[in-house]
This record gives sequence, C-alpha cells and structure tokens, in this order.
Amino acid sequence: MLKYTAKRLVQSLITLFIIITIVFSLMRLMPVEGYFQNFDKLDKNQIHTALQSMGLLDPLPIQLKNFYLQILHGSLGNSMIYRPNVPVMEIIGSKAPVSIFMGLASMAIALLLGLPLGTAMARGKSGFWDKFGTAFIVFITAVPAAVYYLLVQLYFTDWFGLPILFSAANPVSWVLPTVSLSLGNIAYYAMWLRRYMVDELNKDYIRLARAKGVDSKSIMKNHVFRNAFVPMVQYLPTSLLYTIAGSIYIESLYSVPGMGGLLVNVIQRQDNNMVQALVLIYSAVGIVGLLLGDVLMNLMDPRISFVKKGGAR
Amino acid sequence: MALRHQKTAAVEDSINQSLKNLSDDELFTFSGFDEAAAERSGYSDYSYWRSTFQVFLKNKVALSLLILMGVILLFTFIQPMIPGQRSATEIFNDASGMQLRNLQPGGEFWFGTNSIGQDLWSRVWSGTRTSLLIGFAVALSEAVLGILMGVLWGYVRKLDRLFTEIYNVLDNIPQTVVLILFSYIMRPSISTLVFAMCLTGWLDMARFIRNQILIIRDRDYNLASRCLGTPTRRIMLKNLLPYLVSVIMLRMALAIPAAIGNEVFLTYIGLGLPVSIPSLGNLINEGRVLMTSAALRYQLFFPAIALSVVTISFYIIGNAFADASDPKNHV
Amino acid sequence: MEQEIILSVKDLEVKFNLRGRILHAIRGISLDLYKRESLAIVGESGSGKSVLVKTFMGLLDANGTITNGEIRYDGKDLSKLKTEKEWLAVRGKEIAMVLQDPMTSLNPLKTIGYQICEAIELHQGLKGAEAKAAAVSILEDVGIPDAEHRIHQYPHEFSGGMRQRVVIAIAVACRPKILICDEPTTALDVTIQAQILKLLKDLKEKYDLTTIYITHDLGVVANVADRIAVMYAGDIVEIGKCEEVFYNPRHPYTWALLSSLPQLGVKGENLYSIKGAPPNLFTHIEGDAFAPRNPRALKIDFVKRPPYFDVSPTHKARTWLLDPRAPKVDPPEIIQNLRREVSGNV
Amino acid sequence: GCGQKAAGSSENYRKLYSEEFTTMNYLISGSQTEQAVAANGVDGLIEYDKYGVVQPGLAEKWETSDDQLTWTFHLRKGVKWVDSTGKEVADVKAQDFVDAAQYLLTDTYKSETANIFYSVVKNAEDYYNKKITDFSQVGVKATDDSTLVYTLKKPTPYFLSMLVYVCFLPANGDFLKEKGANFGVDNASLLYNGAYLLTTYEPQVSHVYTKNDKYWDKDKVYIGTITETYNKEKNTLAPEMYKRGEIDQAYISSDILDQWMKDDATKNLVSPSRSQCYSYFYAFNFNPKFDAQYEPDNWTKAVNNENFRKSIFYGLDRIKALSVAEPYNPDKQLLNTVTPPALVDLNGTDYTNIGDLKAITARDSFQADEAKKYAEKAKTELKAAGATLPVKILMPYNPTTANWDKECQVVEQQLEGLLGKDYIDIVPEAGPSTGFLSATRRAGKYALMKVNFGPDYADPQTFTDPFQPNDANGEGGGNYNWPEKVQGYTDADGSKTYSNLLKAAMGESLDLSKRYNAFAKAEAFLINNAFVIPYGLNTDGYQVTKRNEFDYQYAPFGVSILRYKGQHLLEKPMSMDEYYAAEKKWNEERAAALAKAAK
Amino acid sequence: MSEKKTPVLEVKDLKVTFGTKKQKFTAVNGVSFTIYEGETFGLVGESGSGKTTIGRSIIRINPTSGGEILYKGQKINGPIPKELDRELTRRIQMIFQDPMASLNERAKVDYIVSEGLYNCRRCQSEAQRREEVDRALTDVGLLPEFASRFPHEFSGGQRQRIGIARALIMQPDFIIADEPISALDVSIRAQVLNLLSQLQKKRGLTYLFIAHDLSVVRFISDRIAVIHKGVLVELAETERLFAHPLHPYTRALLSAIPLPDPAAEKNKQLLVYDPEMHDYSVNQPIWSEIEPGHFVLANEPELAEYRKILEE
Ligand SMILES: Nc1ncnc2c1ncn2[C@@H]1O[C@H](COP(=O)(O)OP(=O)(O)OP(=O)(O)O)[C@@H](O)[C@H]1O
Ligand SMILES: Nc1ncnc2c1ncn2[C@@H]1O[C@H](COP(=O)(O)OP(=O)(O)OP(=O)(O)O)[C@@H](O)[C@H]1O
Ligand SMILES: [Mg+2]
Ligand SMILES: [Mg+2]
Repeated sequence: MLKYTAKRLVQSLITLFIIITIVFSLMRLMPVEGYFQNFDKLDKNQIHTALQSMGLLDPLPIQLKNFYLQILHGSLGNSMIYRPNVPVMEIIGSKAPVSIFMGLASMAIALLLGLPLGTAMARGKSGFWDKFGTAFIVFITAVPAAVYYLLVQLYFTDWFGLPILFSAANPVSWVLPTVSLSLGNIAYYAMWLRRYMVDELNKDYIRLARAKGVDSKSIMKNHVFRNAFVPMVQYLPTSLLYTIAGSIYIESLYSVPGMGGLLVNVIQRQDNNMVQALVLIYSAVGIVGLLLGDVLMNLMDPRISFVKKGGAR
Repeated sequence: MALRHQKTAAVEDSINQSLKNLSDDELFTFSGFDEAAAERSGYSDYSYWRSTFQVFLKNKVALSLLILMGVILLFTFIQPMIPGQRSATEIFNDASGMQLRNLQPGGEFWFGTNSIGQDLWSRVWSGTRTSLLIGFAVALSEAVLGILMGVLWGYVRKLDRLFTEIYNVLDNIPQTVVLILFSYIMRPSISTLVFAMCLTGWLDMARFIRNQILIIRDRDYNLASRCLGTPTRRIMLKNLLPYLVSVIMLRMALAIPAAIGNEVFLTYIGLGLPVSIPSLGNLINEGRVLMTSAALRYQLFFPAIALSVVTISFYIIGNAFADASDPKNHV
Repeated sequence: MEQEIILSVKDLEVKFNLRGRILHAIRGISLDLYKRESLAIVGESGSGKSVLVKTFMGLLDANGTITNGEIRYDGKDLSKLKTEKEWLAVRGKEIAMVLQDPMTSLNPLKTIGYQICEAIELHQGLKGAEAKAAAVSILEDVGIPDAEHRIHQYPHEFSGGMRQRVVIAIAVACRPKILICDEPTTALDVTIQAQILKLLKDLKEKYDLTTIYITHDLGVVANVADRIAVMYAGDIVEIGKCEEVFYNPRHPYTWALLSSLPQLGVKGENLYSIKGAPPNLFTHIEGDAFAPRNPRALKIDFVKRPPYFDVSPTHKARTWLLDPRAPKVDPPEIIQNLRREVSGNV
Repeated sequence: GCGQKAAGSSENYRKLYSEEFTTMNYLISGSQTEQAVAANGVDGLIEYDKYGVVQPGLAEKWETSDDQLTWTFHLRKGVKWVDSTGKEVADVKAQDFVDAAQYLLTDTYKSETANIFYSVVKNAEDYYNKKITDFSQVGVKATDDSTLVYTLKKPTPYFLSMLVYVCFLPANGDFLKEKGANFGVDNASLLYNGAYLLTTYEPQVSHVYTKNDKYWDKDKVYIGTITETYNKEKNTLAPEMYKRGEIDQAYISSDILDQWMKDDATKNLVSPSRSQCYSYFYAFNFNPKFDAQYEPDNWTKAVNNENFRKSIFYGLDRIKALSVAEPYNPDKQLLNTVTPPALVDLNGTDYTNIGDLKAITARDSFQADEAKKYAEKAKTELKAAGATLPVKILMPYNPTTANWDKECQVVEQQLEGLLGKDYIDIVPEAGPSTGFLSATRRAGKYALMKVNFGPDYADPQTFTDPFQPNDANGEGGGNYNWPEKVQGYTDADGSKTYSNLLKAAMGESLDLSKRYNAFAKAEAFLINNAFVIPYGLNTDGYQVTKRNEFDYQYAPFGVSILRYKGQHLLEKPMSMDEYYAAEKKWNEERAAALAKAAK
Repeated sequence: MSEKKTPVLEVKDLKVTFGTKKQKFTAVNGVSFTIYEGETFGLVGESGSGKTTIGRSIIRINPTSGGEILYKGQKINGPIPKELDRELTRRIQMIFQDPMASLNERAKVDYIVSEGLYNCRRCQSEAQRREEVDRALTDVGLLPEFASRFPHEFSGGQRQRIGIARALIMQPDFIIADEPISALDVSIRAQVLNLLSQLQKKRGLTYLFIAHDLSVVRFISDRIAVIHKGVLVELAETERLFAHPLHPYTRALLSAIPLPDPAAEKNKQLLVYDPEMHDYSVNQPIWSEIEPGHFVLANEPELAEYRKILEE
C-alpha cells in the first residue's frame, strides 16, 4: 500500500508539472493591459520597465525555467497584482483557515442533515420524506445558487435578527453562510445516498438479514447505510475541495475573507504568481484528495485493496 | 415478454372457444402436438423503441413536462414572429420621449419593463431562447466529443494511460483561465461561451462513458464479437453505444440545465453574455441586484422561474427517459 | 404413518403487480409440511418455488400480495401477518432460510463473526463473549476449521463453499424449526455441493429441523428429499414420497423432467427435451398450464384445470390422465427403468 | 449644510467597500481607491480647502524664482511620522520628500505615477531611464531640514496643483530603505503624518481609520473613526444594510432609486453624489483598424465627411443616454465641453466659459432638425464619394462597466431612429472585460465610442493629452482618436490645424489668460468640427450618506476629495432639495472664495 | 474411435498467466492435449481451475505466456499474420456459457447472427445474407421469422441456440463450447445438447466441450480431460475414465456426482480429495500415458500403484 501510494504520488507530480506548465503558458497569452491598474496613464517607458522587472519580456522557456527554479527553492513567489510583493503563501495562509473551517463545518452540516434525509428517503420510497427530499433536491438544482443564497441571507437575517455580514469574532454570524454553503451538499448527499441505499436494499445479503429476523431499523443502520456510504466516501475529500473553492457566492455575499473567489479573482486580475500557486495547490490537493478518497474507501471496505489495481467504477 | 402477439392470442381464443363445446368423450382424446407452436408459445413481438416510448408515456408528470417543454421551445422560436410581440432589445418610451422604466407587470407589459424600458416578457423569452440554444449546443457537443473520447478511452486499453493523464491535466486547468483568454480572443458572445464551455465540459462525459464502458467492455457478448472478428469500430457502434443510450440521454438532459446554470455563474463573475443578447444568465444577474426592493423583485423572479421550469423539466424528462430506455423496465 | 403437520398451506395465491399488470406467481397451492421431514421442491426457473417459500417468511417483494389462501403455522395464519413486528417473531426464530448465492448473501463489509452473532443475539439471547463462543462452535459445526480466527475475517476472504457454510451457519444459529434452503448449492462445484448437502443432512439431525429444499437438480433431490413437490407455472403438479415421484411419476411434466436427464441419454442419440417455453404468467391460464408443451395433452387439458388425483395416500398429481375417463397412458419407457439406467452405469 | 452634528471626534462613519487595496504604497499605485490611505494618512506640501483654494500643508510658505523654474518650500516644524499604532517614529524633514522621489524614480519599483513627476521635474526622467545615475542631479533637493527646492524642466504654471498628488508626497527615508519593495504592503509598513492612521487593515474584511492624535492640525479633524467593511456585493446589500442601521452610506443604484423615492421612509434620505472632474465624450475614430466585417474603409470615408460627423453630433440625444444611469436629473451630468467645469478658473471665471468655449458651454448639442439636415447633406456627399449606406458604426463597450451596455442600446435606438436605419447602422459590441482598452480604443478598433479622461493636474493642457499628435516615431501622442489623421483641416505650413493650435497654447506658459484662451480655442476646434461629442461628467449616482458632501477638500484631480479631514457627519442624510440647496450655496461661496484668492 | 485420427488441435505445455510481474497468477500451467477431428473433447474441473482460460487462449482472447497451440499443425498462439488471423476467426468459434450475457441485448437477432458475415465479407448481397441467416436459424431449430426480434424475447435455450447459430454461420470446423448449458434450466439443457450432437454429425464438427457437470460431459464427450488448479490430472476416453478413474481428484469428482436416483444416492460414498495426500517431495509428478489413450499426472510410485489398479 505504501508503495502504491508512493507510485501514485510520483505520477501525480508529473501530472502537476504538466498542469502548471500549461496554466503558466496560458497566463502569458493574456494582454499586458491586465498587469496594470493605471494602464491608460502610463507611458511606454513605464510599461516596458514594469514588464521587464516582472520578467514578462523574457522568452517563455526562460520564464518557465525561472519559475521552476523558484519552486525548487521552495518559494511560490510574491503576489504581483493582488497584493504586490506579499508572498503568495502569506496571502493564502491568511485566507485558508476561514475557508477550511467553514468548508468543514458546512460539510459536517451537510452530512448531518443530508445523510438522514437520504436515509429517510430510501426507507419510505414515495413516502413523505421521499417527496420532501425530492422537492428539496429539485429546488436546489433548479434555482440558481446565486438567487437562493441571497434569499436566505435577506430573509433569515431579518427573521432571526442575525447580522447580514460575517464577522470572525461573532459566532452567530457564522451560522448563515455555513448553512447556506451546505444546502447544495445536503441535496447532493441525500440524492446519492438514497440512490446507493436503494441499490443496496435490493442486494441478497439484505434479504438474508431480513430472513434472519433482523428488524428493518437495524438493517438500515448496520447493513444498508454503511454499505451505501462507501461509494460516497470516495468523493468526500474532493467534495470538500469543491466546497471551499466554490464558495465564491457565499463569500461575496457575507464578506467571508476566505479563498473561495480567490482563484477567479486573481485570474481576472492576471496575478500570474497567484494563479500558478493556486492552481498548483488546488490541483495538488485535488490529486491528494482523490488518493485520500481511495484510502478512505479502502479503510471502509475490506474488499478493496491497493494491490489489485482499482477496477471500474 | 410484453404483450401477447395479438394475432396469436386471437387464434388461441377461438380454439379454446371451440374446445369448450366438446363432449366429455371428445375432451379426453389427445389434442395433437405442434412443435412449432410450442416453440412460439409464450413470446410476443416487441420493439425496443416502442416499448421505451410506451413506458415513457406512462409517466404522466414527465409527459406533461415534455409537452410543456415542447410548447416552450416552440414558443421561444415563434415568439418574435407573432404579431404584437415586442422586440427584446427595443427600448420603449413614453409620450414625452422618456424611457418606460421599471414598469410593474400589467396589461401593457405582461412581465413589466426593466430599468431602461425594455419589455421583460420578450426578454425572458428571448433569454430562454438564448440559454436553451447554449444548453443544446453545449450538451450536443459535449455528448459528441465526450462519447467519442470516452468510448476510445474505455475500450482501447492502450489509450487508457494517456487519456487518464490528459483528463487529469485538463480537469485541473481552471475554466476561468480558459474563458478569460477566449473572451479576450473571441469577444463575449454566444459562440465564445459555448466554445469555452465545451472545451472542458466534455471531460465529465468522457470519464463517465469510460467508466460505463469499463463495466461492459469484457462482457461475454463483446468477447463473442471479438471472436467473430468484428472490428473495434463496429463493436463500439453496435455493442457499446446502444447500451449507453439511456445514461447518455440522462446526462444530456442534465447537461442542458447545467450549461444554463454555468452561464449564470459565468455572468456572475463577469464573463457572461452582453446584455444586448438577453439570456437567462444575465437577466437573473441583473435581477439579483433588485432583490432588496420588493417592488422590483419581479425582474428577478420571471427569469428565475423560467430557468427553474427549464431545469426541472429537463431533469425529470431526462430521468424518466433514462428509466424508460432501460429494457429491464419493459416488462 | 401419521405425521405431525408443522406448516399447512391452503389455496395459496400470490399476485405481483408490475406496472399495473398482474402476474399470477402462485395459482392456488395447498401443501402440508410434516415435522422433521425434508421436502424438496423442483421445477423449472420461474415456476414460483422461491415465491412460495418467501410467503412463509413474509419476504415477498413489496409489489407482491397474497390474494387468497392461508398459511397455518403454530396456530397462526402467516398470510394474515402484516406488521414487521409480527413477522419478527417468525423470521429466523421459527423459520430460517439459506439463499442460493453464497457470493452475494453475505454483507461484504461486516466480519463473518458479526453476521453470525447478529443471529445468535437475536434468537438465542446470548450476548458478547458468549455469543462469540456460540458463533465459533456453530462455525465448527458447519466444518470450518480454525473458526476462532476465522470469525474475524470478511466474506471475501472465504471461498464459495466456505461462504455457503457460513450462510448455513447463520440460518442454523437462529435455531429455527423449519429451515428453507433455496437452491443452496447451485452456485457450487459438485464436490463442494456434495459436502454441503451432507452437512445439511447432519445439521438437520443434530438440530431436529424440518427442511424445505428448492432446487432444479434432480440429483440433489434424490439425495436429500423425503418428499418431492414438482412445480410448474405457479402450481404444484405432483407431490409424493421421493421414491414415488422418481419411480412412479404420474404427471407428464414430471415425465418430461426426468426424461431429459442426461444420464438417461444414449450417446449419439437425441436426449428427450421439452419443447417450447413456460407460459406467460401475466395471462390467465386456462386448463392445464403444461398442455401446450405436452405431446400427450388431452383436449380437456386446454379447457379445464385438472384437480388432484390421488395415486397413493402420500402421492397425488394434477393431470387429467389420471381421470378414469382418460385413455390409459404409460410413462415414457425410458424413465420406467430409471433406476437401472442411472445406477447401473456407475 | 443642515443638521450638522456638533464637532466631536468620537463620531464614527461606517461604509462598505467592494474593491480591496492591492497596496498602500502611494509611491507606486496609480489607482484612486488605493491612494485613499495616503490621502488620509500622509500630508503633502499643500492642501486645498473645500472650495478648491490652495492652503498651506506641510509647507507653511513657498516662493518661485522669476523664471518660474525653481520652487522653494519652507516646511512646518515639529510634524511627526507615527506608525499605525500611533507611536512616534521620526520628524518630517525636507529630505523625506527627496527620498520619496528617489524611491518613486527607481524603475524596479514600477511606480505608476513616476511619469507625472518626471514630466515636470528636471532630470527626473533621465534618472528613471538610467541615463543619469546620480540622484543629486534630479531637480529635488533638501537644502536643510525644513527647506525643499524643486527645479523644473520648464516653466509650469500648474506645478502647485500637482503637489497634492501622491507622487509628490513625502516618505521617511530610513523607513523606505528598511521596507524596500515591501513599503506599504499593509498598514504597519507605512508611516503616517496625516489626519488619520489606518489602525486596522484586514484584507477583505475591514479597514479602520482612526484620528491621529499627533496630527499637527488635529483640531480640524472631526470624524473620530472611519470603518470600512468589505463586501463584494455592496451594490446589492448596502441599501438594505443602511435601512437596518448597520452602515452610514450606501449608493442607491438607478434600478432601485424609484423604490426609495416612493417610500416615505426613505425618500428624504437620497441625494445625488457630487460629480467629479472627469470627462466622458464620444470620439470619432480617424484611424480605424477594425475588422473588415465592420467596413473600416467605408468608415474612413464617412468620418472624414464633416456633415456626417455633425449629423451625429447634433443627433445624439445625450440626456436620453445619460438617463440610463441617472434617470432623475440627467441634465445635471451633461457636459458640453471636453474639459469639465471647476478644473481651473481665470480670476473666478471658469475655464469652460472662456473664449471660444463660452458659446459651446451655453448650448445643448442635441438639435434634431440640424442633425437631419446634416444627414441629408452627408447622404448625397457620401454617395458621391462612393461610400455605402448605411454606414456601419462599430461601438464597443466594456461589459463589466455598469450600465454601459444599456446605454449603447439606448444610443443605438435613438440615433438610428432619428437619422434613419438606411443612413447609419450602429453596431454595439461587447469588448473583452480584460484588456478592454488595449483591444478597443488603443488598437483603433472602434468607429464611435464613449471614452473618458481624468485630469492629472490643474491646467487645461491635461485635457489635450488624448488628442496630442504623435511624434515622428509615431509615439508619445494620445491614443484616443488620432485627429492628426483627419483629411483636410491642414494649415498653410502643411501641419494640421489642430496641431498648430495646440502648439501655440502650450508655448504660452507665463501669461495664464493667453494660455487658457489658446487652449479653449483648440478645444473649441475639436468640438465645432465634430471630432468629438462632449458628453457627461462622472458621478457615483445617488446615495444615502451621513457624510456632508460639501465640506471635503475640493480639487479637480488627485486625492484631495478622498480626505476626511475637515469633514462633518450629518445627523440625517440630505434630501434631494437639501442637496441642491447646498450645492447652490457652495457654488456661490466658491466663486467668492476663488475671486478672493485671486487677489 | 477410428484408428487414423487426425489431430485438429494440439496444445503443448500451455501456460497462461495473469497480472503484472509482481502479482503474477498462473491460471494454466503446462497443459498438453490433442483433439482429433470429429470428436468431442470434454474438459472438466472445478470452478476457477482454468477451463475457460484454456478455451480463451485457443480462440486468442487470452494471450499465452508459454507453450504452443497448433491448429492443423500451424502455430496459432503469439503473434500471427493477418491472413491466418482471419482464417482462424472463421475456423474456430466459441459458444459461451451464459446465454443472457453473451448476446447483444440491443441488437436484433438478425444482426447478431450475421455479425460474422459482415466481418469476413462473405456475403455479397443483402438477399444472400438474409438467406444465410435464415438457414442458420433453421439449422438450430429456430423460426426464420425470429430474425427481427431482440434476444430478451427468447427463453434461455432459444438464446443459446441463437449463440450457436452465430458461431455456425462462420462455417467453423472447431467449436469451443464453454459450459454451454450450465446456465440453463434442466428442461432446456436437453434441447441444446441435442442440437450440438446433431450438428456434429451433420457437419463433422470438432468440439472442445467445457463443463463441470460430469453427467453431461459423459453424455456428450468422446474423451475427457480433468483439470485441477490449472494442471491436467487425468485424460482418457469417457467410458474408460468412468470405469477406471485413477487420479484421486478424478475419483473424488466422480464420487460427488449427484444421481437422480434416491436409492443410489442414499448409499453413496463421498470421496474427498486433499492435495496433501501426494508426496511429491522427492518424486516430481509427470504427465504420463499409463495405458493407450489414458494419461494421468503422477510420480513413479503412484504410477505403479495405478497400474496395479488397472490390472485388477
Ligand atoms: N417482485 C416480483 N415482481 C414481479 N414478478 C415477480 C417478482 N418476484 C417473482 N416474480 C415472478 O414470479 C414468478 C416466480 O418466481 P420465482 O422466483 O418464485 O421462481 P423460481 O421458481 O424460484 O425460479 P428460479 O429457479 O429461477 O429461482 C416468476 O415468473 C417471476 O418472474
Ligand atoms: N482476466 C483475468 N485476470 C486475472 N485472473 C483471471 C482472469 N481470468 C481468469 N483469471 C483467473 O484464472 C483462474 C482460472 O479461471 P477460469 O475462468 O479459466 O476458470 P474456470 O475453470 O473456467 O472456472 P469456472 O468454472 O468458474 O468458469 C481463476 O482463478 C481466475 O480467477
Ligand atoms: Mg428461485
Ligand atoms: Mg469458466
């Protein structure tokens, strides 16, 4: 297993290398205007000087080489536009904790609400919970997040007298953004859990358990739920990453100083170093997330072993 | 073993009728045995697509949504041609030449007007048309590209490593980078949007198809085809793809609302269509700002409802169709 | 010899609702099960064997209902039980079941020990270490070596035969009165099959069980059964003592079944085979369901459903051929000397 | 002002912001939002009062040499540099201005405002370009701790007005050296000598400005703290938050303005925000480089026809177009000249009322009948010239600029409706949101387009920058609409009339009256010959705010208007009427103040 | 059997491995046998013993990692020329175990049956093709009108016959039948078995018949090979094998066959095979012909013992 993990990590490194190279090259295709805030007021001289000092006038291969040398020295460089001269890691480091915390919290909420909902839906197919859950899932998928987040923010703050904006010091202000962030995942988890549980319910071993005389509550709890949860486990790490990276609406609405919209922001501002660093981090985390998903799955499911190469799913 | 073949059934019935009138003596004689009839017994004629539609037609909700969708589709395309309909981009002025801004929904403007006096009713329809166009274009190209790549990826073992690597790479390149570059090179327009969405959108489809293919690739019937020397191309076309029809339909049905949803997001981060081309994405985004003032919320709700109707319809139709196209459900 | 009846089925009818269409899976079955006997139910796929026994345990799929008849067990009518709670008193405790496929009937994510203990804790009232000890001893009973260690393993670490033993161990751990084995060995190799059958017979003695075997392998039937019920299209067409059915079958379907045994074939010549396919259970079946495939069908077979005709006090068959008015028909020659054909060759 | 609160420094002003600073390094940044920290935290040599009259700042007094090339400033003593916690760090000395200039001119720091500095100060450009390496040759010197001398390239009548811009602000030399490129990356890497300290800086969370207790002029600082809270969706949420009392200022976008004005509870709270000295105008492109599909050759024929240009010039209903963003009083934003009012004045007479511009300022360019007449003439002439009708007019806009897209639609419909679709065909096109200017205006990829310009100093010359002809290398000029490429309009000496007019005006640096008149003549030439269509002023639209809009330091350009010094908070926001009354009063008082100052 | 037997297929020391270098699994190890023209060669063994693997190696689905497979004297494993490949596709065909899984559910019978024709482009015209399909269907006892139906409209036996028709249309002379009846109901098995032997008679086909049901193999095969864990343990003519099973595994297998006769079944003796019973520490077992046409895997002492049994 260690060996397998090591091998996959090496493979991932190559993948990362390619990804970064491509993103690096794509970023260099962007118009130079994007590197300046005050483009219109600058003279040729200044633009030239600035581009030169950012190393953007060197041939691409040299830029790439410098970039990799810098990475080898353990530095992701400084931000260029987003916050000039501030080390990229410092910026990310200051934003990551809130995002990670909020991502984890929202994921916990999503699991706490989504899994019971999915279970209830699977249990009483076409019962109240199934209908309710389906309605909820359909609502969440049909209404754009941008709209229902705003609805939640405006009405809930009004009804419960909550502050509109997030503030790190005020725990009450965490509630709405975190809950909003989990809405999509609640629907998603409920939907998949229901699907997997219904699949699982048709398996022979459930029949055997019933024939043994195990009551349906224990069957749900001890047999169906856990087995249905296994295929979901694999996606949890990636799902967390998406939650963090995709919290752009929430962070904008509630002023959460997280890194949700950061990537989009720095791409638009053409802060090359930030883009590269973020892509590097996100891809790395994504790849590790996949691996972690496999490991988790391996822990949950004794049948799966890394020795056998992962089959089809 | 669906319906009994009607002709056979009729013949059987008439035989039974005639037998009923026999006397005891006659009843206890051998009836004779027809081997061909025995061979035929119990089975009926059957057509895959007919059964698919039959099952689908039984799902009343999906059917009514399909009809609704059909009507909507039809209407979006003929709406501009109907006399008395306003143009989606024309600005309406009052007698004094000022724009009819933010008129509430009413008899004159059914959905009201927006902040520069354009007719929201025609804008919503026009937006639906644009968004559906984007949705269909994206879904279609995703399907074509995704299926092609997915089948190759899944079936041709040698390509697996390469494709997996390509997938990992492309999947990790942020869509925003690509979009921004594209809108710089190509200007924000429907084709830019579609193009950029397709550029990475097919990946999911391809991976999905690949996984499905992996599941059925080594089934006996494919081995049989290989034993018969069937070339790979035909195996893909005849053995693999037909099995994926249902899932592909489902994915495509979901890809349409997903593309529209994606458009909303892209509009939000400023990469969407210009307002001169109304789309659900920019209508909703414009409307969002008005959320706080109760009287103007209609400008958000109309396009949001349009979007929801489209999304829900495709979602349910897609699911129903996927169910229907699974022969397991054709009993 | 008068035997005590443990379970009695009367006029049982089961229907399934499939997308609005009705499938008659069991069409009026009556059957008495005697204490400590082993009854084998044979019949081709889809004839309703599994559905029949599922009604004994309330395990019919949600779309199936008992539309008529009763199932008497221990003074209760099982067909009237509704709630899960009522059924829990029967399932496992009174009637247990071994399923066909050992590969899929165990939860892949739980240890063998857990799955056995679950039954023990429910039905023997033991807990914790005691339950574990009981599990070990049952595993040893079904012939799994090193049981102490093995209960901590997962199903995928067991071979097919061993898994089937575990499934049997679970059923036996419930300490039931009736053990139903639904095709317990079809997925196994002959050598293992023989071992399992032997094991089941031993367990039957040891735990004083009444057993029902479902199979379509006549060899297995010959091995395990005291009595045989032959099913066709949701109905028992012939039932009798093992020897009676093998050596003196009366229903054309039983004849056909026996005739097609390869053991009776002569090399280079055609084996007997049943033409056609079983009837469509969605349609209303008039007369004898086997008639269209029966070369010796009488005209009445297409008109009226035959009643049971007693061949002996323990043997009856549902065929007009036994009616006094019917022309006399002998069983096919080939099965008349089944005994010689089969056993003589080995 | 009405209902002004009693002066007290405990007042708190809260608002939202949606654009985070990227840096606070005022020696580098060219963006106005980012200069806010320096505006409030760092004092320069001079400042303006609320009427735009120069007041002593760090410099108590100053004098110029006769040739107007040397400016000597005498600095106030005892002014301290403090850090963000208010701790004293050093005294402010003349050398701080020199050190800041050296930093500014060090090319590796990529200052975006260095060019403004080196456009006037002697040898600064050469130092920036490394043609000279000895900084002492640059025209800025501290002769002692409290005396600062600037030596200019050439007489510059507007030099004083430039001093309020960030590139002339001081910075402590030791601190600069210590921080290097990290100067101003956050509130702690900055030293303050101004009215406020940025005590809290949490990126994308909040900024808190706190009154500087060590400030030399602290009696004139009335607002105690200013709290800015980050919110990306400010436009959506701020009005609601104002209603809930969570903030003291919110912009009311034209979309929801009706709503606020209808509601009794809110209708008396909304007022316009003050327009800035920033000009919008439609430019005809004389150097079309766009795609063949938009027919650049045909456009060249059309745009060189005066009647064609004039038909559009007179045909454009600017009020209608402006009302997209400002539906209530669009005429308040209307601008008839390229140079906006209140930039400079000649003894109290505003530049826009000087010479040839006076007539232009007095009338609205939209005259439908005139327009039609010109169009008829143009049609025949264009046909004769072989142009095809309708003339395609490519009109790009930036999709991320609020309301621009809508405005284009309005303009398209209005012009085409007035002049006929058989005559013109306006094609609004969304440009890329990234690199918009490079892809459109600068590249010449437009036919008619709304462009803007903001002044860099208080002199009419600043508004000629967009139209400056290129030098022999094709460089150095404006890149707006290349009037030097127009056909005709050539003087006897072979150069373009407009170029000659410019040259004459710029040559006149000592006599302000002559100078201003000459610039007015040049600008009038552009407008009268319909090279551009003056359009409107820049404003932030309507707002509800507790800040008094009429007591901030006024200057037509630079960072003065960002300063809270001298500002009061209102008990309750102004209503429309109160606002207009206050504006009227301010205008009157200003004229008086300017006249007084001119003496 | 006739005296002059022509070998159709020779398998020599066949070895098949799965997996990569590190996790190698040898499914078939040193298997040798010869199949003669016109005979049915039975291959029996427990599940997972490598029967299917051998069949698939012959039809070139599984690559071999050692040994040779000769078809009419020509080597057909490993890389072979395209010509030969096409030829072999026609000559050697396979019938699959599971009639449900081995037919393309989404294609009509017509296509399934004529798939081979498309591939070898034997049929020029559409009419010709139809004709061949009809003939093939009739040959396996199905009605030509079934051509326009889909597989799941048929019963298991009928489906298996469609599978046979699909193979037959190639006009092969060697057919690998991989447990063609295991998945079928008792009552249907006979249909298929009959069909197979009829076809053999009519067309002089050679079968490799893979099964684990000995009673069936006995009915249909001329010779039987018993395989255990990838290794052949015994090979003999059918009746010879049933009369004198030598290898303990064969004997265990035979003793376990369930007999449809209650009397016989009730006093049956079960033999259990335990591989530990061989003492191969000194003497390695070899594949030897103990009497003409009867091979067994044994070492010297065991051979001696077996000879003794034979003599009795
Ligand atoms: N849940 C269900 N819904 C509809 N029909 C069903 C259901 N369960 C069983 N049937 C039908 O009932 C009939 C009897 O099925 P059953 O499973 O009892 O057959 P069986 O004799 O056990 O066959 P096998 O030997 O294949 O197990 C079949 O036609 C089957 O299709
Ligand atoms: N593609 C494969 N990859 C890895 N191992 C395989 C593969 N195919 C077969 N095996 C292994 O090879 C061994 C022999 O398999 P094979 O299918 O030939 O057995 P069999 O005798 O046909 O069994 P059955 O009676 O169950 O069909 C088994 O242990 C199996 O797990
Ligand atoms: Mg069954
Ligand atoms: Mg096999």
